[in-house]
Amino acid sequence: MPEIQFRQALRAAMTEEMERDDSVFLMGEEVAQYNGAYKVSEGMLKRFGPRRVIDTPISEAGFSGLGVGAAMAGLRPIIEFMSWSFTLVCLDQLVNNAANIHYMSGGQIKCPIVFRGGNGIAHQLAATHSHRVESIYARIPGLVVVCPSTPYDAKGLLKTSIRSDDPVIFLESEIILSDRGEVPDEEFTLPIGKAHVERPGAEVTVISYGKSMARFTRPAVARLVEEDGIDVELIDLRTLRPLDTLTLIESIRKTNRCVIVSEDYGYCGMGDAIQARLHKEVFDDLDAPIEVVHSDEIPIPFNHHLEEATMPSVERVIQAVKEVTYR
Amino acid sequence: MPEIQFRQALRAAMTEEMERDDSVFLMGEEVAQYNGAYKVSEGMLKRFGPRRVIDTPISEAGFSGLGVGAAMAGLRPIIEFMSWSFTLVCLDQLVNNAANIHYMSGGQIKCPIVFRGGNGIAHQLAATHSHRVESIYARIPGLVVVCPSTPYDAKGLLKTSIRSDDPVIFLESEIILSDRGEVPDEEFTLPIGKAHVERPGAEVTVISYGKSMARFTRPAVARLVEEDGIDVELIDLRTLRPLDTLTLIESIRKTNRCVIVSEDYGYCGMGDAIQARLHKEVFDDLDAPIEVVHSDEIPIPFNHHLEEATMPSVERVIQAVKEVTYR
Amino acid sequence: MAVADEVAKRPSIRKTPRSDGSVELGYLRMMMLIRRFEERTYREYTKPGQKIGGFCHLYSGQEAIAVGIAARFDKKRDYLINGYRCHGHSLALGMSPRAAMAELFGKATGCSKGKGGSMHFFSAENRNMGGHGIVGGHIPLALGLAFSQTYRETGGVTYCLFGDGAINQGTFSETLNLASLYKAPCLFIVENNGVAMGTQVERSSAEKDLALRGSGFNMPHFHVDGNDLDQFMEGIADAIKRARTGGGPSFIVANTYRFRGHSMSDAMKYRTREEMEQAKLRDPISLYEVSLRDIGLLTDQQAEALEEEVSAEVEQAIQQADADPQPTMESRFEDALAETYPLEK
Amino acid sequence: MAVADEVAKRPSIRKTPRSDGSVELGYLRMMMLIRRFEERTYREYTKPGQKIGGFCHLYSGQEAIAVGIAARFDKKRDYLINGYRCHGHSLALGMSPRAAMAELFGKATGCSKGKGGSMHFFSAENRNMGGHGIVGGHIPLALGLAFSQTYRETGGVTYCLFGDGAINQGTFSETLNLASLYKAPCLFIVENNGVAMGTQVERSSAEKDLALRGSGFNMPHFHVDGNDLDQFMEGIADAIKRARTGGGPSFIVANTYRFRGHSMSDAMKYRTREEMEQAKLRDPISLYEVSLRDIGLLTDQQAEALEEEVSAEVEQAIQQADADPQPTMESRFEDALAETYPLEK
Ligand SMILES: Cc1ncc(C[n+]2csc(CCOP(=O)(O)OP(=O)(O)O)c2C)c(N)n1
Ligand SMILES: Cc1ncc(C[n+]2csc(CCOP(=O)(O)OP(=O)(O)O)c2C)c(N)n1
Ligand SMILES: [Mg+2]
Ligand SMILES: [Mg+2]
Repeated sequence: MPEIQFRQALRAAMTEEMERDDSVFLMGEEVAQYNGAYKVSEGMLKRFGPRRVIDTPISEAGFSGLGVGAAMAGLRPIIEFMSWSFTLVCLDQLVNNAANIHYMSGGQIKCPIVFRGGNGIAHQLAATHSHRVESIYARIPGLVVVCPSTPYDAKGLLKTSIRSDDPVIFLESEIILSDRGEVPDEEFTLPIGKAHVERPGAEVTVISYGKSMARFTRPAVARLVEEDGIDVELIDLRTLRPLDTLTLIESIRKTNRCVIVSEDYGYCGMGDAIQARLHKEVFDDLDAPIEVVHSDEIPIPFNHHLEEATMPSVERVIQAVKEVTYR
Repeated sequence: MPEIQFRQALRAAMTEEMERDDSVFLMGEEVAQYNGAYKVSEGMLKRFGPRRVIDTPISEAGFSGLGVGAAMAGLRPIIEFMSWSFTLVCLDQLVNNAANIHYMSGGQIKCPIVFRGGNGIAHQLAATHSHRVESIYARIPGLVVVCPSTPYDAKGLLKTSIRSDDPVIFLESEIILSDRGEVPDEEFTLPIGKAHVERPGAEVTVISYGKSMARFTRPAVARLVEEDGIDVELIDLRTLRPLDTLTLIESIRKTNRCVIVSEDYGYCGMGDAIQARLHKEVFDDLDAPIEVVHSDEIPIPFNHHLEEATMPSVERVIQAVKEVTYR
Repeated sequence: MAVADEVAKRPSIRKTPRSDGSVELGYLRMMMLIRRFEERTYREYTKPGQKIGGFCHLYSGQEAIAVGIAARFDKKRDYLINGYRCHGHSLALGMSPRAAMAELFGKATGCSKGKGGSMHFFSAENRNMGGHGIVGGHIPLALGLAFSQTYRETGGVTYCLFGDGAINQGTFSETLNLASLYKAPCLFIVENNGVAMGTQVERSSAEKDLALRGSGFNMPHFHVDGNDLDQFMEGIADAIKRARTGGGPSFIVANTYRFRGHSMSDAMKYRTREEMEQAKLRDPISLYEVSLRDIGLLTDQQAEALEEEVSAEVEQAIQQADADPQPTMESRFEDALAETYPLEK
Repeated sequence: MAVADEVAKRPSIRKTPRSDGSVELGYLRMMMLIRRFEERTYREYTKPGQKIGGFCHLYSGQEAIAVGIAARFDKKRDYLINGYRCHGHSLALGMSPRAAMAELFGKATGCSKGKGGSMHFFSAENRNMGGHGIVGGHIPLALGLAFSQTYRETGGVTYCLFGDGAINQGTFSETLNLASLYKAPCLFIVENNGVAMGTQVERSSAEKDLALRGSGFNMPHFHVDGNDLDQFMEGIADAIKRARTGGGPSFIVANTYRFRGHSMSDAMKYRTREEMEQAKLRDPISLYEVSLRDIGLLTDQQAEALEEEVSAEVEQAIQQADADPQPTMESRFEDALAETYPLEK
């Protein structure tokens, strides 16, 4: 299988779906002539022309709402945000319009749209540009929230997201856009709403997603297995809403121990939210409290060292796993 | 002590603080000439004049940002939102500006501002007007989130909120604005960041706040105590951020059982968030999993019966308490 | 007669009937139907044992705008989208009074299955893309609808309606700029009833001439009379043609007046009796009646007959809606999502 | 000499010096200092062992605007607030190059203690209310600062700066309307460098004449030359006077050009070499130098001496900032809140 970058996988998914279906189009700041702020859409303007790859002014509320309206009319927009942090200026369009139209119209009007872009902490962008929005959107009935951690997943999940008749919040990360991974040339899709048991194991369940999976969790688990001989079951959530609690519960009933890793805050954040969905179900099965590894509860500082210290890390994950396994 | 309405208590707090400090002013849609959409500010224009009680157009981002800028300059604005649901159009002003200014300026610039208004599900306002925003704001470092459940608390907490040098998210509820309660005429304030043990008890800890406390939890607990003889410890959170975990943990270590009641959603919502902060701390003390009573995970329907069924209720609370106490 | 004086003042658009009158009587009838529907809604809302809950914004006084748009609406390819004051437009575009009233009653037969309520009437069938509760929140959606019309080259037009208060939301100007850039076939029509809740336009807009609020976007921006059906239809005709033929959007201020309070709880202390009486002289229904009489298209008898007809229609709708079933408790879990998950596709 | 030709073209504002020249040389020196600071920042950012991280937006080419405002700035009562391209204004208002560079290096001695970075320079002392990273997000804050000046009757003015891209955010028009309604003493100044990241104004604004974007708010709206210091200062003088004396806000388009890419990673493929060479002819520093020479206020030697001075100053700042301490790890938990909780008050 060819190895390609995460950004190329995203591009391939969009390109294939746009070739398959004329109703799919891509819109966002600098997606066309500039070839994408992070080069995800490189070459797409050339391929599809300005009817389907469309630059916008810096009007997030305007163009995200445009997407919702176009979806209501049956098109299948892909709206790129330069950063999910910028969606704080247009939350209403996603949370009130995209999420509610189908429900409030009594099922008459669908909203097949994908919103995508970089989420979370990148390199030294400071508090305003480092928001992790997953728990904000995953909280909202009517939305689907997807967060891939590998190029393979990115392609398979983005294709399904584009085909879904529901509004999908698709969370990428600038930090892992250059990551490489094997992705088949042939057509494939991955299911939304299914977690992926990446490594079966018997001693402890470790749950993560997205960049936290790629940067902190996966390397930590590799070391735990190799160096400490801990038989970790590693689960990549892939979808944050609807959450595949079944797979998680099954795993914990087997391992009796669990660590969740997320770059979101703890309080009212994604890790805590997942923990809470499990608490009652596995209450009698747990040999140790579920441990959540998360970012410090502070605005994200600019300074490189402080920023690093604020985030989860391989070490923090290892420590948490050792804690719940009493090593 | 005189009995006054919740709205009168809010008005009294604002009036007293405005008399005490010229830098305090009130701004929002219909707060002045119309006397407030829900009559909270009735008579205040007459008393303080248009310099300090100020009507705005429907520009939430504009006037909430105005408040933040004025606070940066040392004034102490009270910004009224007709509904917290409408703050989805101006989230950036609260989450990026109000919350981050002090941190990002390295402590140079303070932001003493209170944002207040009705939060949560009122009567048949449907999905767009029924948001519960507590978990959205309580997630943000740099913000303080307060949510009173009685006229007494409303007055004492609002006064402290106005005096705080931090941005305070002050959550009211249209539904309980006419509730009456005893409020002393004399000057008093209540601490922010302290939960209130409203009824000490030995068998189960019940935690709630705001309208959920007033409408579902308090009446349910009264019945549980009277009719079922269950010795409930009832705690009113009063402040959602910073959360007074100490008081909660202490209580659960005593009762070994806990129910949390919140009108927010479960997943990524307030109830789950509180549960998650407690899980590890009381893991060895719990005789039953912590139960969270929350709203159904759907957009809020318009129909009266469906809306009622979607929310927590006295019955749901009673059932949850019986479940954790194995009655 | 005072209304006749008002009619006499207006620029004469035409003096001779264009048809046998059936079209014109249809317009009149629809304005009457909307008025009756709203006034009965008021009664249902306020009478003991209240059957309607939540916010409820009546359209009485502004009927000429909804009916004028519906008259120009191409049912095959146009779209309409609106704020929360959406009963009138929904009826004008063809929603049955029963589906409308059933929605107000929260019934399963309501236009939104009882899930949307007064502020959220939808009819995909009528290409009515809904009433929307967040002030200004739907304006970008209109742009998206119009964008789809260009994308698919349908020749369709989107009518986007909102209040004079909504122009102060950022979405308004973001959308106008985008619409003009993309040459979206959209009519942005502000129903200027002079007040947003209790705030007069003079206190909400620094620029008193509201048409100028559309001046920075390189698109036509102008006033039309929102009470006089003929003038309104005439006034928007060019903008429609322009939009249909690739000329892009227009910003139109339709000046009108609302006879009722903002919503049900409004004591209207911000208005004087004189102002209201003055406004009644330009009641769109009376204006149109007089003008039809003037050109011999309407007799007193016909007018009365129409009144009775719409009255009966609304009464029947109320009875039916009343008898209609409540949605099942389980139905509240339906429609949150369009797909079933896990989703493979 | 090409720059001289450009100078010759400009309307003559004055031909004789107003002072002994020290004020003018101060302006020139500050423009040079900013330029040198930015160009050295570019080197520090791009050289191996990169000491600066994150987004970094340089001000080279736009110096006349920052310096022109600083020249008019009343240090006792005015405020300035800005977007993320904020190094130049911070220096012009009096921030030491060391505090600025230390912030870029993330040091404890930085103007924001290493917590804000390039986009978030603050100096309360200089009444510089910060650089702000969210495009358009700070515009309402400017209104709040100006509101406080009216509230307290200080006679102060707030200068709000933002880019040509920011006018497409809803906050822009919401704020202009509110500012005009409340007669806030605020100058809304768009630094129109013709491009937002890679999007030219022609592709972001449907109205090509950006001044007209301020036309619907009942306030003065006009262009000024943003490269020619004298013209810029002259151009904003009336608006300042107006604001100080209760006349309310103005919207001002200062036309300029940025010499560097949007931020560090920008390949600038959207620009031609000719365009850039043309722009260099109107380099604000050269323009001002030539004009000072013309009226006998500047000699070649003086110019060289100034260059050397600012160069030395910036080098020293870099060395100091480099030697300055990292913030302690614990310091990251400080400043999230101003109070300690539980809070009784
Ligand atoms: C963003 C937002 N802010 C506030 C409200 C509350 N609100 C509902 S209608 C209204 C007044 C709107 O007036 P206008 O736009 O003139 O329309 P009209 O009611 O006159 O038809 C207000 C303030 C809301 N629904 N959404
Ligand atoms: C709300 C928001 N959207 C997008 C961005 C990303 N972004 C940062 S600067 C910029 C371009 C701004 O251009 P302009 O306003 O002209 O200012 P200039 O950079 O030219 O000074 C963009 C798109 C952002 N920071 N905030
Ligand atoms: Mg109005
Ligand atoms: Mg620019």
